[in-house]
Amino acid sequence: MIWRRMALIFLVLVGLSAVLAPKVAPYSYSEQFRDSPNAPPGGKFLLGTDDMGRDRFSRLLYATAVSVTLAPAAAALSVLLALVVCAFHGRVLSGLTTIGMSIPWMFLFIILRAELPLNTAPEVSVVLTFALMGVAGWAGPARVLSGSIREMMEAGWMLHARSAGIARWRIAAVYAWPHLRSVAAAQFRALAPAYVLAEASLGLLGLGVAEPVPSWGNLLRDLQHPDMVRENPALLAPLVLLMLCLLALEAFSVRESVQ
Amino acid sequence: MTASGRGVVALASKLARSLAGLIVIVLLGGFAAAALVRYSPGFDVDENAWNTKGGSSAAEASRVRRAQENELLPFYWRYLKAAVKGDFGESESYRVPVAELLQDRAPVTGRLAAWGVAGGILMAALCGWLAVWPRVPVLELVVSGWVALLLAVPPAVLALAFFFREAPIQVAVALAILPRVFGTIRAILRDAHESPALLAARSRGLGTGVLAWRYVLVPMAPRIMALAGVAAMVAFGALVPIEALCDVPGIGQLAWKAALSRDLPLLSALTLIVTFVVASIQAAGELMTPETIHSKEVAE
Amino acid sequence: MSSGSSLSSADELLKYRLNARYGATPVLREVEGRLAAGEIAALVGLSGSGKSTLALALQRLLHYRGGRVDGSIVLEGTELMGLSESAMRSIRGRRIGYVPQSPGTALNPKLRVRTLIDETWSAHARGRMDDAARQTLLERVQLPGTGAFLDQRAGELSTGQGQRLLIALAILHGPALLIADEPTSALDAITQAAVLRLFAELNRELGTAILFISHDLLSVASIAHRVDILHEGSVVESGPPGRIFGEPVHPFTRDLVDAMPKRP
Amino acid sequence: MKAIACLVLFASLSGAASQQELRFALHSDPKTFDPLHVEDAASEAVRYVTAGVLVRVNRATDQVLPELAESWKIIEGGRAVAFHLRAGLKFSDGTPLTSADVARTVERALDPKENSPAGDSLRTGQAVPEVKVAGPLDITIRYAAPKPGIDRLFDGIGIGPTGNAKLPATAGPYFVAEFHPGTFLLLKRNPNYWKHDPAGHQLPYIDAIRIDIQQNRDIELTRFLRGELHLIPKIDPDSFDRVAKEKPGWGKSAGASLDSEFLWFNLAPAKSIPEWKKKWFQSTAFRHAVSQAIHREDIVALDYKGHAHPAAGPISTANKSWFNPELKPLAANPARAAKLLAGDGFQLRDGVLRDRDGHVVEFSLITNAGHRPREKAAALIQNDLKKVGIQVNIVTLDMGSLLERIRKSLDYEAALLGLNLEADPMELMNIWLSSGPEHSWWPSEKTPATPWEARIDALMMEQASSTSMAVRKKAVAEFQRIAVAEEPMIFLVNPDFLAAVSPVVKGLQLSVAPPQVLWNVEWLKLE
Repeated sequence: MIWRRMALIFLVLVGLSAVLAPKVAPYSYSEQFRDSPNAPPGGKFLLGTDDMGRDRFSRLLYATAVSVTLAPAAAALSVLLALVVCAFHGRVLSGLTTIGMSIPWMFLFIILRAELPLNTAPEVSVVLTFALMGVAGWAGPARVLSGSIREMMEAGWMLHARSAGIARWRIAAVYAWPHLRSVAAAQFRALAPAYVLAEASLGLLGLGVAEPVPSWGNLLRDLQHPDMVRENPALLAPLVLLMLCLLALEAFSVRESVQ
Repeated sequence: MTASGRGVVALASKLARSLAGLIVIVLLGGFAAAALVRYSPGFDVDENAWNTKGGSSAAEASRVRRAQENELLPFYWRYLKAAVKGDFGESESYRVPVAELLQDRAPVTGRLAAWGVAGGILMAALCGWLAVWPRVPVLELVVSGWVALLLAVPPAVLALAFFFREAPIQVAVALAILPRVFGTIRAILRDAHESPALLAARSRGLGTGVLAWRYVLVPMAPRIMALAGVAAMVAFGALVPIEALCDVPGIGQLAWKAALSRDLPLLSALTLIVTFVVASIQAAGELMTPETIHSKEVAE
Repeated sequence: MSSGSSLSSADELLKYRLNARYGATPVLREVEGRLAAGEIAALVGLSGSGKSTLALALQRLLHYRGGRVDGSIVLEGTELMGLSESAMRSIRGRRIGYVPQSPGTALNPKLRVRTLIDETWSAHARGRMDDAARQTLLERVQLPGTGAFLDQRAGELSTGQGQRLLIALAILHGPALLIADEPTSALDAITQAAVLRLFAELNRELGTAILFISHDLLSVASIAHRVDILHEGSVVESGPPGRIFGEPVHPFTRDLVDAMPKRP
Repeated sequence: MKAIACLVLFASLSGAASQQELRFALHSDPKTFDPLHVEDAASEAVRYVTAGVLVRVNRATDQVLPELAESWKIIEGGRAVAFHLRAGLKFSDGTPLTSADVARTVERALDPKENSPAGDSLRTGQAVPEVKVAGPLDITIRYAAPKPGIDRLFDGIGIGPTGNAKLPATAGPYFVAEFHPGTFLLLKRNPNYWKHDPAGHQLPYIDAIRIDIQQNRDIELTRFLRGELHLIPKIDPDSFDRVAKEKPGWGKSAGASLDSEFLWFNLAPAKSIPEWKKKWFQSTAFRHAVSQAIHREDIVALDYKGHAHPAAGPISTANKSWFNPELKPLAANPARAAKLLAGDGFQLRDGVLRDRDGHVVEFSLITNAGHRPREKAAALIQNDLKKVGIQVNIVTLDMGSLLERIRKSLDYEAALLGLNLEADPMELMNIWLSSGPEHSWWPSEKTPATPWEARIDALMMEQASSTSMAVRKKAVAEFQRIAVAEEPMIFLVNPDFLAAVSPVVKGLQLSVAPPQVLWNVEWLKLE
């Protein structure tokens, strides 16, 4: 119980700091203090500065705003799409998910980037990138959901509901949803962090969140330099934050599963 | 017709149907990939066109070569015709037959993936056991925390960390798979744990080994097999960045390079293979759950 | 064998002739039967003789179990085999009620009793079901109509309560025909007797015709007006319980009657 | 041996070999071992240490030295060159090398069907030289008009044997013995290499070169620091500083390189750019103002960690022979930038710059994704320009999409890229001739759009057709002056050439001209 409360408080805090980033952050995410690049944590800069003299703490706050809202939104979109696709169950679907899981979606991002006007505001392109991620990621959850739907189709209560003449959509909404909800929630929990990370690797290709807008993904990219971490452990801040958020979510699910 | 004879015929027709489905899916997947590659920007420019030695005539030659592939449908048709004969064309970026590239690299990726899947599932099973069996909430939270930590670290970063510490990358792959199969394994173990059959067996005083084998592993085998399939897909997904970043000369690295250089023949081959693997896993899963189960249930 | 087809009389409710199979395996072969309004007919057969298949086939639900049906089902003068799925849906639950075998699987464990009743109600009726109606319904099947009971989840009910709830759901719209598929097999002897009494009562008070499917000859003897014996996918003998028990004709029926426990 | 997981590979590497083996890494597979078809950097690196050439330009002194040709004469007023080969030359497989091989190589390079990049350098426009064999050791190549640097050209023409083996025999210090795509390649010493040291010892000294394919530069660095690699032929500033810190003296800087980083505006008549923006981009004052607003010193200090020099113009300050010393790097001067903009009708209000018609001044700047120095430079420029009220949108694209935009669709506003160049201004022709395919701001222009472009065309042609060094230098200096005065490309910095070399490698001399590190590979020793 105490875990659950702590997790809740933590998540609320993260959410608040994300929403209030422009008010809370000491500096803008793009402000460059060119006299003090790579400053150590402390003093004027809570977590130090990056190599262009930008305040890491402010960047982390803004990044949190981006990642904490958009990655879960994308995950939710994937799960939602998966549910919609699962409405058409059967062989066609299993083929579709197979194709969906095997084709190189990366090109869709390349195409998006190419079709987007270059002067698109960075915020818009960030949102679109995550939205596309959400769309492209439907196949995984669809496969899992269709598995549990198939199981449900076999259930006695499903047949009974049919024998009572209940409309198909009511069966789906009232009878099936309580069962699917936990599966969907588990998929959501797995996808949200996956999308935070996916954005990071897309960033390497220039398809993610571009300079100078920060995101957990592009802050995590600094971790590729193990030695920089040794010199400045503040680089681990985004990873620690991501982990804590996942843990907090997990604390809920432990409770849920005990129920 | 005897019952067994009918069974064989039914199985054969089922096999034939799933094989046909498999082929259709693989073809469609390959086509979808080829279309995506073909219509992505930068397809008909050579990625090396910037900053290469002089060569406008070489650039021209490369443009002409790519122009031949401009027509998607004819390309795909030609490609498939050749592929049936085992010829997957020549890679644009390596200038080496695709088949040769794949042959060189498949074992590397295969070994990494096999170790990763086996290790990941075993470790996940251990974690799941710790989370389910002792029924200690703190332990459950600790295990969840550990899994969340693994989930938060990008597989590639994990692999790099292992690499720089000169530790085996296979372990990193396994650790990347662990959190992604953990949820399912935990559910399987919980179901097994709570199954009445297990309780009944316990009441008969059976040993732990027998319990684990007969009442957990054997009844859960289809789900575990399905899970292994999922884990294999996770592994291939994770191996692309891992191989690309750690310079492991495997299929994943190949895919990464192929994507960056819009290497149509190579990418088509890779998609055909990946689709085939994914679809086979799917088909195998379907074959393992016999339809006859319902008819019996209802008839009773 | 059942009697040859005669002109449908005014009180004939259901008349069917069916073949059913799963894949290449036939389960029902030319099974014929009829039911008059208000009649209780029992269909008795061993496990695997196709009883549940028939129950589902009559509601045209068998394809959800991977089976195929052909033949004819005439309910209240309407041929059901040609109906669309949506037309069929308006008949299920409204004209045909179904009481399945086990409440453990047939009730969605995650749903509350109230939800189950309301959903069944709104499948064929407009507006909300009022509390009084709910109470009446539950009392009819000897369940408490209290709010506390309504808020229980189906997974928390006892088997007896669950079976009563299933019956309540089946009769909610006052169907002309009730198909009961081994409704008592999961129950203890006392509850079993109570549920059988309940069926008889419903038949008497509401005039609902009941197709009672069972493997237990003894349990149907007390309520059925007529007994059909199903063997290897076909009805082999049909008649009032007295005759079936007294002078069984078909060898299978004889075995069945001989196997009945005798009072010591 | 099949491809091996890298771990196994490293394990096998750490075992000491009795034979001397120089080890380093390339970032991608060489695409070809045919010296005439080399386009990419990796193939070029391999070509340089394997292919035998008639003459070699000494990268340290810029002198043309005899190689397979014992001597040569430039005749007929610079129109022709007559080579005399050494006697008894052999390819690595033992077959003799004669003037017939040279003739076949040159003719193959010039064959239009071959599409040889090496051949492009031999042609003048469409004109093809005539090749005449005068004996087994003598051969003459003759042009219709004088060809500047006619002898130097042959530094880039690797003489190959007959046939088209996958791993062809060579006449240079090494030959390719094994190639495992994506993994490594093994070069072995050419047993028939003609060159001997003064003591009569046959070169090269080092028996073999093992080149690993290593895309990840962090891994390359780690392996270098572990001693698994002997050198990093080109290293980025961050890694250089790490090497300098952990292994003092192992980092080698050649000072400013010939490479340059620059940005330019799209001046082509692209439909995607609104008319008013075209007007800004075409205004020299606007381009100067942008150039003036950029703090090149900050790019040097923050982006390159001090390992770069502010650029002064199209030719690097490091290019001693051709750089116009009158040009000085531009110091940032936002005040002057603001004045230039005001003079051109722009108005700054509330930190937002507007043009005469009230349009907010903003443009997008594309650069290649994953190239950290450029991404960072773009962020710095964004901030600099914000100070004068110009809003810049940075868009990073993968190389394919980027090239599509700057070469084909021309759908972009400004781009930030860099070029690796060689010393000779002949290299600049593709970029600066208005009809050149790599004419950045308007590729393959039909006719020069402005008088200054016409003038640059004329100067380019002049330096390309004269054999007099003085005439060429004058033309090139004038070209640089115009390029800076008009600033169609805004040159930012010339990054330093940085390498890391283990002290066990002896005899290495860093040069600014490529290949900067291994140009005297046959003289290197391992201790």
